[in-house]
Amino acid sequence: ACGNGDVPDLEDDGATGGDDTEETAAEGDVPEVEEGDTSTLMVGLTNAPDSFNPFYRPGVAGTWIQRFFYDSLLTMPTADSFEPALGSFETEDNQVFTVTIDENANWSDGEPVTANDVAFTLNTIADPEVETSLGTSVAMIEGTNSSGVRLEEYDELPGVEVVDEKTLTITTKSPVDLAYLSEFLGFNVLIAPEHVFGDIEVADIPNSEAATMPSVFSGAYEFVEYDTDNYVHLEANPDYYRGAPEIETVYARIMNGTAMITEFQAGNLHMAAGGGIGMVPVQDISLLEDIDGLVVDEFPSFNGQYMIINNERFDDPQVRQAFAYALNRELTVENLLEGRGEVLASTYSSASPYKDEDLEPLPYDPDLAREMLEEAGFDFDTPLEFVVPTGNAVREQNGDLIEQWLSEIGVEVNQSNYDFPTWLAMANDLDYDIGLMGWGHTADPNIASYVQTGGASNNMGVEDPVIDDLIEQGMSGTDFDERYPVYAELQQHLQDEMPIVPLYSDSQFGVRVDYLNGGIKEYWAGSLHDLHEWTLDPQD
Amino acid sequence: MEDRTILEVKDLAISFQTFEGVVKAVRGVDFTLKKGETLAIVGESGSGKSVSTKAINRLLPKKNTMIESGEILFEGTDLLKLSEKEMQKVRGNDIAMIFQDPMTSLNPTMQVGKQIAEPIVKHKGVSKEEAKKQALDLMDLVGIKNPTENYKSYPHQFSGGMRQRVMIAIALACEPKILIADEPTTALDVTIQAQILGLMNKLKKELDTSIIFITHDLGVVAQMADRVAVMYAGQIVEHGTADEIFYNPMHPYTWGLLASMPTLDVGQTELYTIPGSPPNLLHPPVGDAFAPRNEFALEIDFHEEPDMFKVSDTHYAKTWLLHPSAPAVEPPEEVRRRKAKFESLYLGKGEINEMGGEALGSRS
Amino acid sequence: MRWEGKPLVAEAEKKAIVEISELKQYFNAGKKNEVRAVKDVSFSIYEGETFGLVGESGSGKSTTGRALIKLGDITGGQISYKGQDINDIKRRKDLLTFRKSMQMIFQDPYASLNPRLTVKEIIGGALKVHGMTQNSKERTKRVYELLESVGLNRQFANRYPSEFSGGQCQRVGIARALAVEPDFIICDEAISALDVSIQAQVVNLLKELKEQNNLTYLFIAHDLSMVKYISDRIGVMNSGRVLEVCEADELYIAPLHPYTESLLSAIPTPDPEAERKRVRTEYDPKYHHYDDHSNVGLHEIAPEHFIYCHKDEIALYKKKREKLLRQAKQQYA
Amino acid sequence: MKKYIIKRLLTAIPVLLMISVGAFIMMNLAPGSPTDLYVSPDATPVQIEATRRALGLDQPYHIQYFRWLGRALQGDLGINYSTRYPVLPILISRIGPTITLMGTTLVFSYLIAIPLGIISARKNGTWVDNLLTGGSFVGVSIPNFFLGLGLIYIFSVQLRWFPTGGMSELGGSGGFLSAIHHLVLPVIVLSAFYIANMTRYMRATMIQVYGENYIRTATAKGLASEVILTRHGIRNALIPVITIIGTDLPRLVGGAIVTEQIFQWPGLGRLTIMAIQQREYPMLMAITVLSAVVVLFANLLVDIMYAVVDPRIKYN
Amino acid sequence: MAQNVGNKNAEAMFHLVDAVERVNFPGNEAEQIATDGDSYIKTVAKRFFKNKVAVVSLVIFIILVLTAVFANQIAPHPRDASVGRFQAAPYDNFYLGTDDIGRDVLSRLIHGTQVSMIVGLGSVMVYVIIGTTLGLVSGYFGGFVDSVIMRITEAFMSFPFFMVILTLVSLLGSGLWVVTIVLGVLSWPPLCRLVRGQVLTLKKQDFVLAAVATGYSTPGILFIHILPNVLSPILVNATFGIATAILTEASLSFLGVGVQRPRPSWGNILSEAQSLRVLAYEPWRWIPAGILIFVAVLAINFIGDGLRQAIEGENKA
Ligand SMILES: Nc1ncnc2c1ncn2[C@@H]1O[C@H](COP(=O)(O)OP(=O)(O)OP(=O)(O)O)[C@@H](O)[C@H]1O
Ligand SMILES: Nc1ncnc2c1ncn2[C@@H]1O[C@H](COP(=O)(O)OP(=O)(O)OP(=O)(O)O)[C@@H](O)[C@H]1O
Ligand SMILES: [Mg+2]
Ligand SMILES: [Mg+2]
Ligand code: NI
Repeated sequence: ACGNGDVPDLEDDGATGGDDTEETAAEGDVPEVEEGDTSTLMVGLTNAPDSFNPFYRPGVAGTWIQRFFYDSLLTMPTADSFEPALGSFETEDNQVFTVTIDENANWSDGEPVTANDVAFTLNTIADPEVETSLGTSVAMIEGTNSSGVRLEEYDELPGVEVVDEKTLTITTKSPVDLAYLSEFLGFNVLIAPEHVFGDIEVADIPNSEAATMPSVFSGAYEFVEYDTDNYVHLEANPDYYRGAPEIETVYARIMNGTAMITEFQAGNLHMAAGGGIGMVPVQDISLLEDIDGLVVDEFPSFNGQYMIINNERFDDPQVRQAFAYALNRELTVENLLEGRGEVLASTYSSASPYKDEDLEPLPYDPDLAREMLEEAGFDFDTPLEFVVPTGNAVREQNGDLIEQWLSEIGVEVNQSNYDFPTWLAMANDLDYDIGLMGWGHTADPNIASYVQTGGASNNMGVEDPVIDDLIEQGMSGTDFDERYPVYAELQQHLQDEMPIVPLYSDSQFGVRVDYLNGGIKEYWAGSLHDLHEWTLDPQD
Repeated sequence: MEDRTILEVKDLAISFQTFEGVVKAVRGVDFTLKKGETLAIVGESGSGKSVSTKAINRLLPKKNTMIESGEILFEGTDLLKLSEKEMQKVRGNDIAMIFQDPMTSLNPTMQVGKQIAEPIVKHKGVSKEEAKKQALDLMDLVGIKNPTENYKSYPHQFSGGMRQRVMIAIALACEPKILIADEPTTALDVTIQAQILGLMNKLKKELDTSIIFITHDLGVVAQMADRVAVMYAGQIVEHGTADEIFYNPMHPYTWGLLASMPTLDVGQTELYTIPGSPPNLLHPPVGDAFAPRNEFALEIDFHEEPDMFKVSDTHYAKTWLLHPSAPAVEPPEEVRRRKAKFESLYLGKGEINEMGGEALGSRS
Repeated sequence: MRWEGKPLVAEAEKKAIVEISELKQYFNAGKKNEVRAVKDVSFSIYEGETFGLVGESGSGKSTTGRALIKLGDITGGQISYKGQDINDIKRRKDLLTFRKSMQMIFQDPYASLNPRLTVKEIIGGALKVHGMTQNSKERTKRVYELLESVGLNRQFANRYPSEFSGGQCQRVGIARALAVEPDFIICDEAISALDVSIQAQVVNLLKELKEQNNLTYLFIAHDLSMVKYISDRIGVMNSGRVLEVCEADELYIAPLHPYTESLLSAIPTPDPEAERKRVRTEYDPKYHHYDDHSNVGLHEIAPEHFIYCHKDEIALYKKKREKLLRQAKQQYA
Repeated sequence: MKKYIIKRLLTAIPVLLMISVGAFIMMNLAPGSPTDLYVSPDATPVQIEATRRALGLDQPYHIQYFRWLGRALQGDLGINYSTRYPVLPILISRIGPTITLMGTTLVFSYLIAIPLGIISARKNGTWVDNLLTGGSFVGVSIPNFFLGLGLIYIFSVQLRWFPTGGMSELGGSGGFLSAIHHLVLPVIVLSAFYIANMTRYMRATMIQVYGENYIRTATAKGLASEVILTRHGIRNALIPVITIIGTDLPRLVGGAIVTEQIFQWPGLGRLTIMAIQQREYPMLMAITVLSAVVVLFANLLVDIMYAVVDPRIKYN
Repeated sequence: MAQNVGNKNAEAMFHLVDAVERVNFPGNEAEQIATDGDSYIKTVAKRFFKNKVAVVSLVIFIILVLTAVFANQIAPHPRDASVGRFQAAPYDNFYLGTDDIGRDVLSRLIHGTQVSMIVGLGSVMVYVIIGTTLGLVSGYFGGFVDSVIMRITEAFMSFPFFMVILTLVSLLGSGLWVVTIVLGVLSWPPLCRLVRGQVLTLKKQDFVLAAVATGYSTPGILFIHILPNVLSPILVNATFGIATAILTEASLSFLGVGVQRPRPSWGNILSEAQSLRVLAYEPWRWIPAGILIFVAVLAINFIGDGLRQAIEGENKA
């Protein structure tokens, strides 16, 4: 349920090789911007967008850029609020949802945005033939399996019915929280133009020109050009249904963290894309804070870093808990992150409304850890295979610290480093003892794919009926008050069983010049909700 | 007799700095060269023949060469004192050289004709066309067929003998007063050698050039030389006219050289040998460098370098055997045979220093 | 004086140790850069004699020598050694026997000794390969003996070739050849690179060793005076062919082939008087360009005197020989 | 000559095939699949299969290879796995910057190094020579990333004379001047090695040439030393130097990986790193083959240059 | 002897010297030799040790090797342990400060020496073995074998070297041994060509022909007679190879695909300077590493050049 949305996914760093030291950045023939020019916005990205295909958005950077030119039904100004964009949702029974499309919404070629476009988009995502990364966004709709693939017996999703040009209904398999549907379907799914994609074989969509060089848009901006690994050029959509954007041109420029700092110093950037895709490493944030005229906001993030444990090999919760006691997570946050982050007690950071504020992380207690291990009959002689994915400097450094802490309680580890795909392949095969992994979570608290038995990202071999049960309960809750206690219990249970050791969540930052009205919000993924209203107005 | 001396080398001593130490390659060499005569320098490999002659044209590497002492007077001026610029006017113009290795002595990437014309342009200051014309004439002169066609050839298209002709043409380009030929035929076959030697003799007669001819082949010396200097271990140990050296040698090393060569005459039983091998010039021996190999060594040879004894006006030898106190010795058979010939050639004419001949021949 | 044509080895004992017939050796055969190094070489070498092979550079002397010692495969013709066709020597054991019996001494004294091995290793290696000594002590002893037999001090055994003079190196090379106690030694320009004063030392040594060990030599050189001095019989080569074969003394008195004549006339002698009088003859290579090759080959003009010529020319050469012999007799009389 | 060139081009074909097979095998040796990068963690096997199919990764290796080969021969080098952009235009857009960088570097280096090498050889043994020789040892020994960082530290961070990286500047004024401004540091970093290397080589060949007999002949002719140098020395020294140029030429495309990384130069080097990190195998294949083509082409060029400079060499 | 100088007429001196008497005179052994009587290796060593720069470089190299071997004893702090303040400038006995997680930079540098030495020496060993063997075989046998090996060499040399290493190392999973072996396996072609070229000339030399004529077997000729004669160029090549390997490893580590963390290598220490903060404000963390790489490579290059000069006998007057 997570990791595919607009939430900064830390893994994306590893996946695209995109951390500060290895990131891909380049300046090329970006037109020059005169000082005081208010018509062009320069945005710094550290990750290259990988896809402009509305159905297939494996990377966060691609999704983020797509939001400039494809709108979703809803926007999400904060983690727990939604506003209508292309459409609005209504429900009475939390199972049948009526979607009303904005009267004025139209495509940049003049065609209106219709209910058919929405139905087409949802149907395409659910098509078994299609390449998509959005399965979880439609998995609640009637007629799909748990991965969001349309069941064989149907040609079209029975849960999606077009009522008229601007109205359709969506029926879920069982009642769900409106917030859940709003985030996953309303916010995560970008509506694609049927009149552009409809004629293309679904299997061919990803390689088609329509997907790689989009030309029809519903968003505030129009895609002009992507110079690979260099920049994305966007121009204002004058007919945008929510009002033509103030800033005419946007360049999203791809560069590494160091370049980002120097470009800010040189006054060549107006903002950083933030999240996991446009930020300098936490340790370098202070350099940005020193730059005059730059505003640096710090927000908690949904990201979490974890030490994952091979639960098949370490089936004793006492052993796993001992690992948690052995790690000085406080030190990591205080020293490595320079306090710009928090120690996680479970998978929920303070960004999430579902975080159980009363649950304290287990303290650092190496003696206790050692005792617990001895008591559990832990085999101190066999070194642990400890795998650290490359690509995130802080995580790698933390890996070195973990190695040291474990060896202090007498547990020897063999650390090895692999690039992310290799590590993922190993993790999938449970070919490790312990390892590091980062997850980016959604505002919705569902963590099924990570810890539920058989979950797609359950690379730990966790099979805990209690967890499975709690997750089911949480999913079926239809509002916050109903769901909160379930997740609080889950958090407690995770701490007791410790199938993974939560480490830390590092803050995310909004960096912009002080004359930019707009920019990154506390809920990062929704930052672009008011994009068309952003302005640049230098005081001088 | 008018003084026809054109070149005078006085007390030349040259050393080289090497990894192993200082090599004393030339240790006090004196000789003179007259107009129109051919002086042959013979001697063992490494005896300093090339070094002494390269010094004349100042062609020794500057990096590690040390001229310890000496003067090289060319028409009265000391070449060693000239500036590099002045020296360039002498080289190729007054003093030209031919080297041993015709295969590598020509620039592989330049047409042979141009290589011949080059010194003409430089020294005669004529136009390129004129130089080319003269070069073509030279090519004809040295016996290169089809000069116009071969003008444009590159050295690799020529055989060794042809290349050596090109070298001679280059050397003769400016009608030099002195031609130094350093083993010009060693790399060639006897038949080609004969052609080249013949050519040189012919040109010498036509142009009245003085030639310093270096070789270790005594046969070639006999064919070419008016006068001969024998070098051993960086010194000239004997010099005289060709007949004096071949028929009345005084130095035991010269004896050895002459005696150890088989002749085409029939009926030789065993070759005379000089035992041992030449000294290491890193540590030249005390006294006479030849003494350790000398069958006729005197005790004094091991202590003191011999003086240059005069045998005749034209004939000198650096051996204690010519000292009045030295005992008489009997040279090898081959040498005695030669001396006999000398007597038949000259004795009657009274041109010989009686003393030398007597002193040496008396014991037999 | 033996110039009358009296055979050196008595007729009865004349037993060929090497017989070469119509040897051909082409390099890069069939390619553009084909070199016909040896086109037609035939001669025999008798046991106990020294056979000299002269000729200008590139005439194929070394190639013939190398073919003889089986350093490569020959293109055509036949070489037999002690009655056996060396082409048939295939098995390693036979090859070793052959190698033990025939040795070679090379031109460049330094290049023919491995600069990275000591003299003891160089000479001892040969002994070891042929299993001629049982242990290293015995081997060392034998190396010392060999060194002394070529006139070198036994202290030299542990030195490297670079520490020797050319003449000494050549002696080491000879000692290596002698180590395996061969019957036949090919000396390919064995003295050409040496100074005159050293040449004599080596030549005397070769002669002495030959007598002591009952050796047969093939002596390749371009220095005619030395060849004549050391050889019993001489073959003259030119561009891949043997043009004349005869006894050493006779060759100088009665050179029949025009090429031999010109070669002889070109050799300078260390005698100014003689040089002044010398007349040189030029050789016109047309002499061995025959349109009809059927009757061209080595023909025996007189006993032990062969000329490469057309059958029709035999009479001519016979006459020429007689004339030259007559003149010589008068001169020496 | 024409025949020779054609023959050489023909013999290049098997080498290129060998290289493409080698590169292909190398890439498929790696653990993990490129699709791991592009499918989201919770994609179903069906969806993963769809992606694999779309990328052609579902086929057996040999089919994949021949399919690649067939398309490559028609000028289609495949698509980028992630963006699905065709590889060729991206590759072409990156060649320009790299050639700009490396071309400037090489020209600049040779212009400096060849005279330096000659001076060093002529002054063999003097302090000038020692200085130049020592300098060139420093040049070949200094790691370019260290030099690069050092220069950035001094000239960009402390003195702010030059930008820290990139190829052109936003907010700057002149296109050409800006390009030069951006070129200075990376060119210096890259040149350090090339200058040093070429100086050393030029010095060595010059010394060698000066030891040749024909130089002695030229001196004995009485030619002035400048004439000897230009007419007899340099031309002959250039022959071996061509070899070095031949090994340098291929670096026009692949020589600046590290430097491009440090200075964020949008060239082939950075593209390579990215392709490796992101497992863009079609891109990697294309870069490998392109580099190999350049190497082979450079070799051919070198051989032709030999024939031009050296009359002894004739190809028939 | 002195009393005789200038007394040339001392009659006593003018007598012939017989063999017995001769022995007493200087410079007169029975056989006087022409050269200076040193073995090849001794000569080379002698020349080498006359080259001051090379000797100083050798001393530096030996110090580095010893540092690598005794890193544990020399380093003031453990290699991977976070023992100090985080990101601190030099203080107390942290002479070069600490890194992001409080490890002693100096100790890590000292341990980094191991990586450079292992990669340098190890990869050279690998490629020397491959290159020498193939070169010997190719050069000696010629013909078909030769052309096959030469084609392979050509293909290897047509690969963009650094790119392939980068690709292979990142695909095979980085690590000290992977880097060492990949470097070794890819670096042999130039050496192979060098050896082949040498063999081609050597096999025509008389001493090899002499060995054939003596009856040596083919391996005997290759290993007893030819190999020792190519050792010097191989040695020189290998020395430069060490320098190149150290540089390449450092570059790889710099790009993040070299040796595995937490093992320090000079290259990955230096790579931290890609962060602007480290580059601009914490020079003690990267400049020493850079200088070490530089000094090590420079020293090895000087050794290589010294060896080359000593072997070729280039005059250093
Ligand atoms: N450039 C040099 N550096 C060092 N030593 C040198 C140099 N040139 C000559 N020598 C040494 O000087 C000595 C005399 O050499 P030279 O070339 O004059 O001998 P040569 O009589 O010409 O011998 P050859 O007959 O072999 O030509 C030799 O020992 C030689 O090694
Ligand atoms: N391996 C080879 N490949 C090609 N050509 C060869 C080879 N060996 C010899 N030749 C050529 O064969 C011809 C005869 O050479 P060979 O060495 O037999 O002559 P030679 O009479 O010994 O001459 P020299 O007196 O110079 O030693 C020469 O033209 C030579 O270039
Ligand atoms: Mg000489
Ligand atoms: Mg020969
Ligand atoms: Ni005394």
